[in-house]
Amino acid sequence: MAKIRENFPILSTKVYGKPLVYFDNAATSQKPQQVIDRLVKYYQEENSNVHRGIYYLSELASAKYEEARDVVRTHLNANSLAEIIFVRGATEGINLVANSWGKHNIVAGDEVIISAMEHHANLVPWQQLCKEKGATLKVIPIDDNGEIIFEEYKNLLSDKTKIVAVAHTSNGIGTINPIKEIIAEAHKKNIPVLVDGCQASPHFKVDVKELDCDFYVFSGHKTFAPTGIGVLYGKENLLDAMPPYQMGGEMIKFVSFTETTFNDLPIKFEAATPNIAGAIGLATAIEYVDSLGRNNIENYEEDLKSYALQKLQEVKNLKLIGNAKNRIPLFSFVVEGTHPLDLGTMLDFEGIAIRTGNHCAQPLMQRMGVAATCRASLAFYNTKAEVDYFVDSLNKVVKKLIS
Amino acid sequence: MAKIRENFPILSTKVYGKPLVYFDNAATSQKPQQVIDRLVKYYQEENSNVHRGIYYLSELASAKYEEARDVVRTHLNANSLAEIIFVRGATEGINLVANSWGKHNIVAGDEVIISAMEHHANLVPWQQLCKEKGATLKVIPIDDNGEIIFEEYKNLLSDKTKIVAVAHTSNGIGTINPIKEIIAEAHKKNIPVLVDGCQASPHFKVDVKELDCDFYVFSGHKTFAPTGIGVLYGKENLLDAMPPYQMGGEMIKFVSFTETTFNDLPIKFEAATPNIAGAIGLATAIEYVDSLGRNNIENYEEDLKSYALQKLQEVKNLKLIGNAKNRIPLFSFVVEGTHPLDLGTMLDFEGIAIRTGNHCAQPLMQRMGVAATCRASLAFYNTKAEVDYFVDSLNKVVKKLIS
Amino acid sequence: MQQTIEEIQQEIVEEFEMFHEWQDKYEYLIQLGKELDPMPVNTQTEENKVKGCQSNVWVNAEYTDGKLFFTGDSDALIVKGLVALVLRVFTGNNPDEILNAQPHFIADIGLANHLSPTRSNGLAAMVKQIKFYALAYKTKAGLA
Amino acid sequence: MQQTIEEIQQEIVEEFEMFHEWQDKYEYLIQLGKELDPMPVNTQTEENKVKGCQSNVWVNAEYTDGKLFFTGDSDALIVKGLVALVLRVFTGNNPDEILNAQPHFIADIGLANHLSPTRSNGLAAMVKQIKFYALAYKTKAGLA
Ligand SMILES: Cc1ncc(COP(=O)(O)O)c(C=O)c1O
Ligand SMILES: Cc1ncc(COP(=O)(O)O)c(C=O)c1O
Repeated sequence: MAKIRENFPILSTKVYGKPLVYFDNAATSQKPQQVIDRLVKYYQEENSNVHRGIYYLSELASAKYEEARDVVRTHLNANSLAEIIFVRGATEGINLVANSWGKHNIVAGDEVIISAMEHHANLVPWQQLCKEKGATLKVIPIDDNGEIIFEEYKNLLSDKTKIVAVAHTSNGIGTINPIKEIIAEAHKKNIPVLVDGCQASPHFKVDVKELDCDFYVFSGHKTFAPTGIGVLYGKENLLDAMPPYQMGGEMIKFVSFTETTFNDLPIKFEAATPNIAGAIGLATAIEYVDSLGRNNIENYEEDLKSYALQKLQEVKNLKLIGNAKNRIPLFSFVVEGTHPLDLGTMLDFEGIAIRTGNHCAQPLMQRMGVAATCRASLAFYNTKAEVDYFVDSLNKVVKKLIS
Repeated sequence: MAKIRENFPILSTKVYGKPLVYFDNAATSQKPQQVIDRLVKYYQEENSNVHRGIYYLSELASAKYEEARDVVRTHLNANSLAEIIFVRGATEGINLVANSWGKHNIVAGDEVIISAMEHHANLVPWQQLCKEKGATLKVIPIDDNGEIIFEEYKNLLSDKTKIVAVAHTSNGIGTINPIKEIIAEAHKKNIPVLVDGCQASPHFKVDVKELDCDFYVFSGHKTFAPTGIGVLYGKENLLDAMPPYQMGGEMIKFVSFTETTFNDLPIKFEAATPNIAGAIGLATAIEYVDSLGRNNIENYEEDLKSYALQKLQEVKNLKLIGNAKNRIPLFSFVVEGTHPLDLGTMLDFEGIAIRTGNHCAQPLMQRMGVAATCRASLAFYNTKAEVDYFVDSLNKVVKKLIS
Repeated sequence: MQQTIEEIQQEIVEEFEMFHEWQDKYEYLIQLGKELDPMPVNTQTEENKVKGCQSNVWVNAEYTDGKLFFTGDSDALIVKGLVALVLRVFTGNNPDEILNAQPHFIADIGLANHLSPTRSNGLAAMVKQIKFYALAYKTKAGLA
Repeated sequence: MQQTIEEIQQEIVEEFEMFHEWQDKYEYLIQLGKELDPMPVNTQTEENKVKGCQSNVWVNAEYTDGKLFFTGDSDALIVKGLVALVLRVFTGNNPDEILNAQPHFIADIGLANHLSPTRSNGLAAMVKQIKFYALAYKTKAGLA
């Protein structure tokens, strides 16, 4: 573990003279030196534009970029490279589907199903699409533990339902949804499912073939990769039938002033010069985590999660928001008599980075009966010692605020 | 100059054992060590998500990100930070305007004016918009030198014209357009103008206030900055009136399942976690070029351009495609009896990187009467010695192909 | 005699200079927050709400004998401490004095730089609300 | 006796092994391109055009005595050299021989890795076209 932490230079920095305890991994993850080095190597030795050059550097960069796509394909167990679209991040991936697939397939009277725990990124694009088309947004309710009520979900599915868009894992309360069952249920009615995997991909391996999801999105920056890169996976037949989203140089085969022929997948959806370094960095991040062993990480996180959960529950007046049986090491909570903003601010002085607020999931907060929470979200490089320090600091800070 | 070249590590790499001569700067530029170092520092010391965190690192990253916006604002001489939107690149910037502004303002019967020398990125979004809306795309013709025929442009402007979208500088043939006059002419009829500055920003300083352009876009990766970042400048009143483009976490003020209130500029158009490192790297690139002195660079490039132009014209059977009086050091050419693809391939073995093809400007190529060209595009880190070596190699390669 | 806005700002700056660590300055804010009298719940209205804060902030004004008296509150303690400072600076002055005052204590304490953009916007919003009240009552008085 | 497809591929691989530098291999391709007889202009038709190349490539087939004879051309010399190789490998064989052949010489020479994706797609497209002709004539012959 000490060795893993050494791979992340930022973890040994100090904040107000205290060692940084970074518990805001759900917002963005830190990057291993391997990823940073890969960016440096790219810019120092390989940088050039992809796909069109016939010279050495361009072929090199193109090869690395396409290799990165293949690393992602393997990682997700997708069928083909055509199914892997590089985007800026999850938000862009969802917007792409809502626009391209949505505008093509949704008409007045149709229904789109999301869940009550969606991040705004997997809510507002569908809401706006429905508004534009005269369709209806249906919301799968959740129970007090923050788990989807499956029976209600089943009841929502109907002939009017055109797509289901749901988070693999909630960024607000940490619930891991029964995504495979959700998909299977929708598929009984031939309804495609988009999965927002932002909070899943940093924690466990995703197999799109096993899930049989139709679209899957995640953000690189939350998965130990650089900012500005993410992935949209889509089944080839679906992507193939979709019109392009953005228009530009790369995604074009032939153009005159009167007409345009678009390129094949995946380039059809990559209109511009892509974030080449970002894609290559993402592949390095995936390979780095693979090198640690996905199983090792899952076991380690499982242990860390139980430990943190137990420790948190011992804090006086602390109320966990969301109590799903199946969860990631992400804990939303409030402490009676204190405001999350005050807690977060004072914990900062102890070197601890947590998030406070509504976590871009206002309707979820409302459902859980809070305006805001503190959220501590852990990654595989966090430790029990950090959890101890965090809980001690929390107790200390609460005392100051309440006394 | 030797010292400047040392800032760009890739310029001292070798290709097939020969020193790299990188003449494909119009496709993408190389990055100075200063920019690379800045990325490293960001990921090693500052990385976290922006705008919402209340802890030290998040405030640091937010401050750096917003400082980067201010560097861009100052660089472009824009009025306010609200006018600077970070996007992936020029293509996304144009798509954003075509979608958000375009969908809002264009109706059947309207006209959109572009020029005959546009990159596909500033052509296809408008073409598709017109198609969708039943509007008409009008094209400013160019003469045999590759210059806009101003009188014809004036004749195209009418009450039906809703927007003019033109390149500041052509990526296909190097022409610098009389953009200020183009804008002034459109403004006489109150028509807004979008300027594609992709090939201008790497060569000279742009002052949006002096130009009085309504929108200006450029790509970071062509301006010595990282991949995956770019800028859309828009006049505040225009941006303010435009609906959001992508929907997501950042650009939202309040959301329930039934309605959404959007955030203020510039965040309204930055829906997702942005390319934070990219934006900061872009600011560093701008500061780096500033530190060399914009005037020095312009003078140096002017000299290099004249030299290269003269040397190229001495090559037997070489025909320059595009011969504008006002141009950047970008040269499109064909050599009688040879195919650009063969020239490019064989020059590669000499270590020389040039581009061959249609340069994502098929209609321009058609107008100039060629299917493809060789394009050598120079930056301020290129030298006369490289030009000499290039011309010698070109002669040698032509001989091999023709004999 | 009542202190001027300027004098109070000076006083606040000196108080904060006693603390050398940011943490201590924030603990002082918490202290101020705790000490601030809660605002009558019936004045925690939508109109008295200050826009632009992560937490809820209310500021109310009462106009007596040509002077404005402010009450305020927040559900977050540190923010409440900020409210307390703002009230202390501005309360008991006439509209012109308030409108002419520059709230430089925020910058002088260094809070402007240290507060997250969200919160420094919140602070700016509070001051704006205060000045808005001043303008409103001045106009009213002028019309009367 | 005519060499088999396999024998010709072997021969080509050996020829290319003589060159140790990529540059030399490409110059050899240029040489082959120059030596290839130009295709009659009237066979440079839209149907004979091979899709997927940056340059223009045409491949034509003629069926005589159960065997296919290919001609081809390109406006780029290096590509024309590639055309020459492909024609040489496949020409003069019957449809079944062509359909069963694996064009492994491309990989063996190392060209597959060295060619830019654009051009290796182009090469794949040429082979595909050749096999398409073989299939077409086989079907035709079967039907007759
Ligand atoms: C569940 C979920 N979906 C979507 C997003 C949006 O991701 P990004 O901002 O990288 O596009 C996030 C990140 O906050 C998230 O946690
Ligand atoms: C004139 C011009 N416009 C637009 C673009 C598209 O830029 P990007 O691919 O970075 O979005 C380019 C780059 O090739 C260009 O040269």
